[in-house]
Amino acid sequence: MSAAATAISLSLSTIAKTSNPRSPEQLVDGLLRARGIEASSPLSTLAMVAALLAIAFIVVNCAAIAAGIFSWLERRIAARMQSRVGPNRVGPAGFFQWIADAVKLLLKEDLIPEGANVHLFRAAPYFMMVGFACTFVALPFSHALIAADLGVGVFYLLAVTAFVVVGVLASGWSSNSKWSLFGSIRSAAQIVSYEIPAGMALLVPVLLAGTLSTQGIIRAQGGWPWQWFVFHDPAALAAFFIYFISALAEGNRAPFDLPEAESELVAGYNTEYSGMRFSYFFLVEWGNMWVMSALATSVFLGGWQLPGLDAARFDALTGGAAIGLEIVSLALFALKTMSLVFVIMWLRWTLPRLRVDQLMSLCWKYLVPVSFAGALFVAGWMLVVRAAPVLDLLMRGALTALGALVVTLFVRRTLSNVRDVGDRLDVRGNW
Amino acid sequence: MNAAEIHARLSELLGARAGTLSAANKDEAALIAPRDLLEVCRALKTDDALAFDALMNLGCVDWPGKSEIELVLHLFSYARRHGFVLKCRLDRAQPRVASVVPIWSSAEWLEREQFDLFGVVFEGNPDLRRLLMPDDWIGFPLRKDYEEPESWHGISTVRESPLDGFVRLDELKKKLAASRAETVKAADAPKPDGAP
Amino acid sequence: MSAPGTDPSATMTSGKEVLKRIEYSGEMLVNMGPQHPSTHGVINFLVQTDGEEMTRAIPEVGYLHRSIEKIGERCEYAGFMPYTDRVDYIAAMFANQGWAMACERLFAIEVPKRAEYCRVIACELNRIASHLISVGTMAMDVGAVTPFPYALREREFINDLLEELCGARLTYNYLRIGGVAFDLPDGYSERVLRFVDHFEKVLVEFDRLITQNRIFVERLRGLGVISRALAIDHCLVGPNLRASGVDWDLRRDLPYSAYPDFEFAVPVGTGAVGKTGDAWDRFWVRTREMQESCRIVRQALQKLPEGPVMAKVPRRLKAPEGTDAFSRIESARGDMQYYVVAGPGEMAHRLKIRTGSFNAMGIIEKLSRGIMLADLVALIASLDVVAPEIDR
Amino acid sequence: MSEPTQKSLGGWARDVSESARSLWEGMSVTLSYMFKKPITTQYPDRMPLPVVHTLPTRYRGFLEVDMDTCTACQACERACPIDVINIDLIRGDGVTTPKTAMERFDIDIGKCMFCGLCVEPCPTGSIQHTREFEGAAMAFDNLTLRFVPDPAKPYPAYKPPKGADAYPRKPLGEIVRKLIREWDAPAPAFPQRDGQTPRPGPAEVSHVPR
Repeated sequence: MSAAATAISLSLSTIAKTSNPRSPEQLVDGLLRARGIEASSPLSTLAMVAALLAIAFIVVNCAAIAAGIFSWLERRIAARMQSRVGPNRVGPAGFFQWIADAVKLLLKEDLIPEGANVHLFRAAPYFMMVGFACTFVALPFSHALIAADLGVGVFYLLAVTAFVVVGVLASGWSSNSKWSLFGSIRSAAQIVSYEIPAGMALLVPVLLAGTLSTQGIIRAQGGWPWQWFVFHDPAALAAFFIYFISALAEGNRAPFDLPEAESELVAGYNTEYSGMRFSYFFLVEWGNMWVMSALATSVFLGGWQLPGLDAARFDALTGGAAIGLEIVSLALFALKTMSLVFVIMWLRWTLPRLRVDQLMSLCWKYLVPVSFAGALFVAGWMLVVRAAPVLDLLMRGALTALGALVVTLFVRRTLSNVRDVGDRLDVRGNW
Repeated sequence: MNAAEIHARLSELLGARAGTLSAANKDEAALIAPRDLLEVCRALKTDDALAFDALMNLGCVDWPGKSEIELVLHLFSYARRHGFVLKCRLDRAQPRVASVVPIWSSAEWLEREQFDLFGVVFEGNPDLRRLLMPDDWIGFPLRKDYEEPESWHGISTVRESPLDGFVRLDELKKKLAASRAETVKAADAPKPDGAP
Repeated sequence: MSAPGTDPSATMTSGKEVLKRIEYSGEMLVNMGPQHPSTHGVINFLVQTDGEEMTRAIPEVGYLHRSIEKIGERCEYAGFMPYTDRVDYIAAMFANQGWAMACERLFAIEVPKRAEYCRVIACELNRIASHLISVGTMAMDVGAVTPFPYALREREFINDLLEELCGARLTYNYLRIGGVAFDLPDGYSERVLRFVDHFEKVLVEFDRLITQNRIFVERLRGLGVISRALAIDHCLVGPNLRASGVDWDLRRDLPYSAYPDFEFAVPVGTGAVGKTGDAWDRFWVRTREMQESCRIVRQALQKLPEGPVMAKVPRRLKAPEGTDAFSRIESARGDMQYYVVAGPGEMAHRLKIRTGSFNAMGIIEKLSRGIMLADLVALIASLDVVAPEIDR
Repeated sequence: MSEPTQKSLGGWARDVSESARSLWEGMSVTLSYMFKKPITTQYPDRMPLPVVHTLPTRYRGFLEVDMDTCTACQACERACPIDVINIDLIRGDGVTTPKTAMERFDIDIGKCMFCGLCVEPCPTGSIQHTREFEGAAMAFDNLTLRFVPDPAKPYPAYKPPKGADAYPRKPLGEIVRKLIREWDAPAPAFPQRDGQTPRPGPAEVSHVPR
């Protein structure tokens, strides 16, 4: 215990001392230096491997816990939106429901249907888990909290999220069930198609920031809304929506949940799964919400940037102020991401599902042309802005004001909805 | 048009084949010969004044006493807004009649149902097989002399009632009396004395 | 088995031979049902499909066959009333009324005016409840889950009202031959009016949530188009028929009960978003019918006459053997028909129930040719078939 | 299947704007429910009142017979379409024994469909639907209500006083609440027919989870 406490205090002091440990590599390096161990020694390599394993463990568990909590959150939010109560028995407001469910699923029998391709059937959930957990490596959580600030961050994220489709395909095909096969084939077509608009939409912030690194893109933005890339110009705004829609489709979320459309395909690719393997699919689905929202927050909504605090000044901070602001930036990032997660859930409980042909036509006829045009527009706009910087300020201001106006009108509409059916506003009742 | 007028028009078209109209107390029905059914129906549908465009209901009634199965067709015309009833009597041993599917598509399922439950064969129905009962069911359940089998594929069709499990009360009382007589003297034999 | 000529094996093809009958050319065959989440009860569809595009779906019914017609032949006329609840458990009041009206015709019983009004109020509330299930499940089948709880919530209010009226929430057994079982309870009309006022607002909200939703409209427009002629040929009834542009409502055109006293419109499909008679029209007609039902309920409560709710009915109901009666009522799923033939004693000799869902099922195979798999569930839902009503 | 159609730029823009509008409307409706009290109530322990007290008076729950006012007319037995009610009468001489008495009044609640037809012909209101409805039981026999507990002690028929329009009746539900057994209670040992093996109670049925 004492050793752990020493290690934690040592690492915290190291964080405080080394002004910006950008990566765990640097962190481990700093820790070893503090102990007087040279970077070239074999002990250092061993320590690095151990540290990476520890980080991997933390990342996977963070992902799983986030997914678990989202499962609770989604059920509560869905219940509220449907005028129901939702799970509220296990723990305060039913918060520990996800743990209870996980325990239940762990104890359930792991059924494998006759005629299934056993090995692939068993492996498919892990494919999905791997593809999903890998994304957490390059996702920034705060100013310093990132597992690895990769130089090809956005590219890496796009690459590993596509790995999920392998799991979906494998599970659907290996189940030896026609419904599962339908689901997996739908999923393959869907994810492959939506990669294109998603990639093109992400090109816009990459263009604006001039880097593929997620931290680099966040640093290119600012803390105030008008400094975010989403309000940079109309094309960036469109790119944000295109990315969001494509991410929904890639994550198999409603209204694009065709691969597991329960009213059509029973449960789609996971029809035949049970127990813990079944829960992996749902872990991935809910965890993916965090991934897509965090990425959207990073590249469009200013990430962890604190209003009024320049990234360079943040880097220069040391001591207690650095740690305090680190936590604030973490909270801000989480808040932004959670709002997007909420929107994803909200959409799911509002919209009907698209049909396959409509899904494809939405992608190829609407999103792909707009995203290409948007990327071109941004490139042109950057040239214009370079010539007349005042236009940049005007455009950002106008778009931010528009956003504020839309939100205000929407809130008023919602309040009038509450009044229309003769009910009172009541947020506290029956939690 | 009321039933009498419809029947008059039908007689005009088909003569004696239009059958006889029943007495005017309930729903009047024309009783026609089974072999004329298709022709009568076609006339009812195609004639402009009649224009029966919908077959509402098609049912059979089993009359084992008369040894016949009565086929009842309820027709309706959305165009003219009047209804009519056709009846024809089929031989109970060999119930066969022409299908009216070529005239009204809705007859397909209605005829399948009657085939299923009465065994009436509708010649010309494109898909005449059991509808409600399992494919390998034997017999026609809505016939009056049908007896339900005790089991089907090993599944019992009889359900026991908790009320049957009890002893008949007079027997129980005899038994009670006997048992008490053994232990108690005969003078103390129980008598039903009302309130407990 | 009575006669040699009626041996089933001689004339019928077994279910397995369906496969031989269909022009099977290597497509995938999927059993959709009887445990599929969106087949609305236990119905099986043998789906022949080439990827997402279907060749056809062949309905196989009978999983919920409880031989209610046979029971009707072994039950006294009055004692059969609870069984009619089970014919269509989503709109049991109509099944009650059909049976009551058939018997009243058979025995020439005059129903008191107040009883007719009670029947109208109960039936129209039940119609709203039934349509709510229909539109809610239809929204759910195309993937929108939230309208369904909203619809169920409103249905619960109606269930509460009907429970107060007759003591049960689902199998009402409220009507009797010659009237109704109970008069309206005290203060009932205020509570019904309060619900109706509330419900009309909710209906507007419901329209905004789902009826006008772009994805919903896109999913349903031009799907399963039933032309006027096809609808009549297949004898579709009720909302399905009206959605196809046939301006026909029994309540208005062949009035029964107290319906001539009320003013209401009959919504007819116009093809507002696609073609007349498509799935969206059927959905839309149901939402409008709920509105009209609200109007009828309101008028019925206003005009409610005084008097008894039960006619003088003879203790023993008996009619000469072989006399028959036929009743038609506009149920939530359309024209529901009872054909009853009196038996020698106090029981019917034969009872035939023709329901709306039964006819609607017959058309599915025809409509399912060439649509997509996802559309099949929407098509089934749009026809509003209810399994117990098909099988009885 | 909608066939591919050529869309003009205006139609394309209309699609987008209509989608946005329906999104706007739909999402504002669902969001508004976030700020309203849920309509569902939590059964049974978070209700403001016990459920039985929230039910309307006409509620058709378990049947109950007040034997003190039963006239043994058997109207309910005749009215029942599914023979749920079983009444056995004995006739006495009217001097030492009552003229009419009931040795047996059984109602098989497990089969009852709660239609209420038996209640209507009852001349004294002796048989009534209560508002009790919670009666899940492990054994079917638990659902058979015996209103004459001991066949050896028959119940005399009630003779309604002339001209009376109201009859004394125990509070509704009191009798049946005593008769309904707990859901995991063993099946009652009713006397069996001679030579018949007793039907297994829940203790003997191995697959029933205890």
